[in-house]
Amino acid sequence: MMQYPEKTEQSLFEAPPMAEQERMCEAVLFASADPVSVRDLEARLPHGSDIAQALTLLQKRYEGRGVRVIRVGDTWAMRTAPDLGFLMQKETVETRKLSRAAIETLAIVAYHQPATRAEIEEIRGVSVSRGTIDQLLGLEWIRLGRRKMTPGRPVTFVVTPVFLDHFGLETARDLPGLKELRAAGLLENRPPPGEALDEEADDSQPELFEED
Amino acid sequence: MMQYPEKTEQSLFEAPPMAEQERMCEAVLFASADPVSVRDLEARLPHGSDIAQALTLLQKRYEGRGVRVIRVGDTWAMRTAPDLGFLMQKETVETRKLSRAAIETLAIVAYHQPATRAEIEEIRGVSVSRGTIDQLLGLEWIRLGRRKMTPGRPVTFVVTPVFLDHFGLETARDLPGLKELRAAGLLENRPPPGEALDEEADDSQPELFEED
Amino acid sequence: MSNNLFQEDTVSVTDRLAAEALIVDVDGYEGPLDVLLTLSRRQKVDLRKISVLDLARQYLVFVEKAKELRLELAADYLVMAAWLAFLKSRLLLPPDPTEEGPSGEELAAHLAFQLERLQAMRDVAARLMACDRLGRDFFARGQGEDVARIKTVRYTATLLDLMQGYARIRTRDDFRPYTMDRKSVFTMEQALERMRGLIGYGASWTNMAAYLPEGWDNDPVRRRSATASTFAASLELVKEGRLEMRQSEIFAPIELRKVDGTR
Repeated sequence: MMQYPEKTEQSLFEAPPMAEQERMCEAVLFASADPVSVRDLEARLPHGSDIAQALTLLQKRYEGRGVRVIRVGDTWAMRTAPDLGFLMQKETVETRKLSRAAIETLAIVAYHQPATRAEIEEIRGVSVSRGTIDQLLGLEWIRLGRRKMTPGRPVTFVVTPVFLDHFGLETARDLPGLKELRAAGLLENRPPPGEALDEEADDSQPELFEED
Repeated sequence: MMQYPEKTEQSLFEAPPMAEQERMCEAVLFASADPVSVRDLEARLPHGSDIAQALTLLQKRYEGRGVRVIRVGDTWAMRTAPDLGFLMQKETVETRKLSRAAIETLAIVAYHQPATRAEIEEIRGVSVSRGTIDQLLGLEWIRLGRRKMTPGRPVTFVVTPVFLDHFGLETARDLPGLKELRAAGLLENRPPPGEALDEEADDSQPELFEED
Repeated sequence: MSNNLFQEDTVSVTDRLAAEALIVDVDGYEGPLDVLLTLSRRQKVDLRKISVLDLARQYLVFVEKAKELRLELAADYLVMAAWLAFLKSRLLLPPDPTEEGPSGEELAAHLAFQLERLQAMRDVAARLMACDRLGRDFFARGQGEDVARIKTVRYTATLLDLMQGYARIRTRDDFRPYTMDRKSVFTMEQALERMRGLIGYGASWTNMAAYLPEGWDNDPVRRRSATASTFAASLELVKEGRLEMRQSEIFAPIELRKVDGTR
């Protein structure tokens, strides 16, 4: 790649070469959130630059490419070529944060799997809405596991490979335990009485729920 | 442009010409503020496209321009040329200043990854405070890596593609000064003499610091 | 050999001022290793060639001065001081062949390695922060493409969300106000109600233990609660004149009998 180390100093005396002006316009148009006016470009580029010519050259350079340089009134912008709009359909995906209820439910399944709905409710201390489970199933982050060999043979939930992939985990066992969360500073370090019991139970999860 | 035999067999329609594939990649990369994975490009472009070749051509085409095509891990992105940053003052987002502890912790994770908390503390000679790891996780510059195969299986931290993108690195191997540090033996995990036998046994896993 | 004398004689005024600045600034240091690194820089040599002995002396002086100024030093500074005092003696005394463990030179070499490594990490950290950075030196596409055709909502969560969510649930109990475990408490009201129903049949002296409700005599916690409430309920019935209680000697069983004529 070519370097233009002296460009700012040069500008005191003369404008940079046209090729340089062109790539400056290119960078500004690319990075701007809104179309850029010629006056704005003039203010940003070194004194004496010929913005109109640089833009014309730039527009020509992008002819037939996947990206175009277009004029919008007296402002300029870069846009993807209209014929390639079909490629951009995925850009319109809207990302939303998972609700707190869903995150907590997901965390319980991840840490305690296989977990029944009753167990999730027991740990969260509130009932789990149908929608929350459905959402997690829909995301393919949890799926049905084996039924518990307890009265009523309730269904259980386990996390999926999609979940592991999303969270960058090799296995659910890689999730840090309470002790480690605390060590990593993710928990308030206020050891409550009888906490030791809690933390041990943390590693031997299946047994935690065997009460009847 | 070579095509894999099984692909030609599969595709009912020919893949578009390479020039067309290139401008498709261009449009997709241009439209996305975040880096786009090769897999994602493959999914979007017509069947049989040679993404790798299209990207190589595209990267070459943008050489020396105001905008560059760069590789970030397994993903690709378009970014303005670093020497033109001065034009973009308006776009600069004031980022919260990182504390010295956070900067050093980040560097240790980047250069020693995967790094456990104990290793970070050993190198810095102080304990890592609650907010530090939290902040780096929140920026998505580090994430949990695999657990160490040592007693206690401690969690490790590694840097993320977001980190690479932010610092303009293709891979973690491009970290500045990495080779010199390695050559000087400063990335080795050298247990303190004598101490390795007793308490610090789980902090010493030199075999895990293999070069990749 | 006297440390203080040695220091007074050889340390120049500027060095002494620097040492004092170090002490006044003790809050600005990130632990003992950081102080050592700062001290070692004053030797103005390659970190691989520093005199660990001098460094140990300077650090001990540093800790002494902090004590004189009555500055609170964190425990790890003192631990380092103790370790350096030990290292100093190892370096000064001829090696004792009967002694186990690493030699003074090995320990000193490791300390030098730690300092060099910390310095190296600081250097590369600075280089890293000076890299061309997204949003400062180079920029992503500023404007999102406006080609909304398919609108699907994608839900995301980070691992941090997940861990914090879990931590939140699991620590909620830690901060819950104390409540009695009702399952193991047999209240006096319950006992009284039970005793009123049973006492009519207690014509002869009967051990109070026989009045404990079913299922409350196996678990010690439950037995204790039931015994206490049954005893209290019995006293209440005695007060009402419906029951008699007796105990032949200390720790002997308490026996109950209904008062004749109350039926």
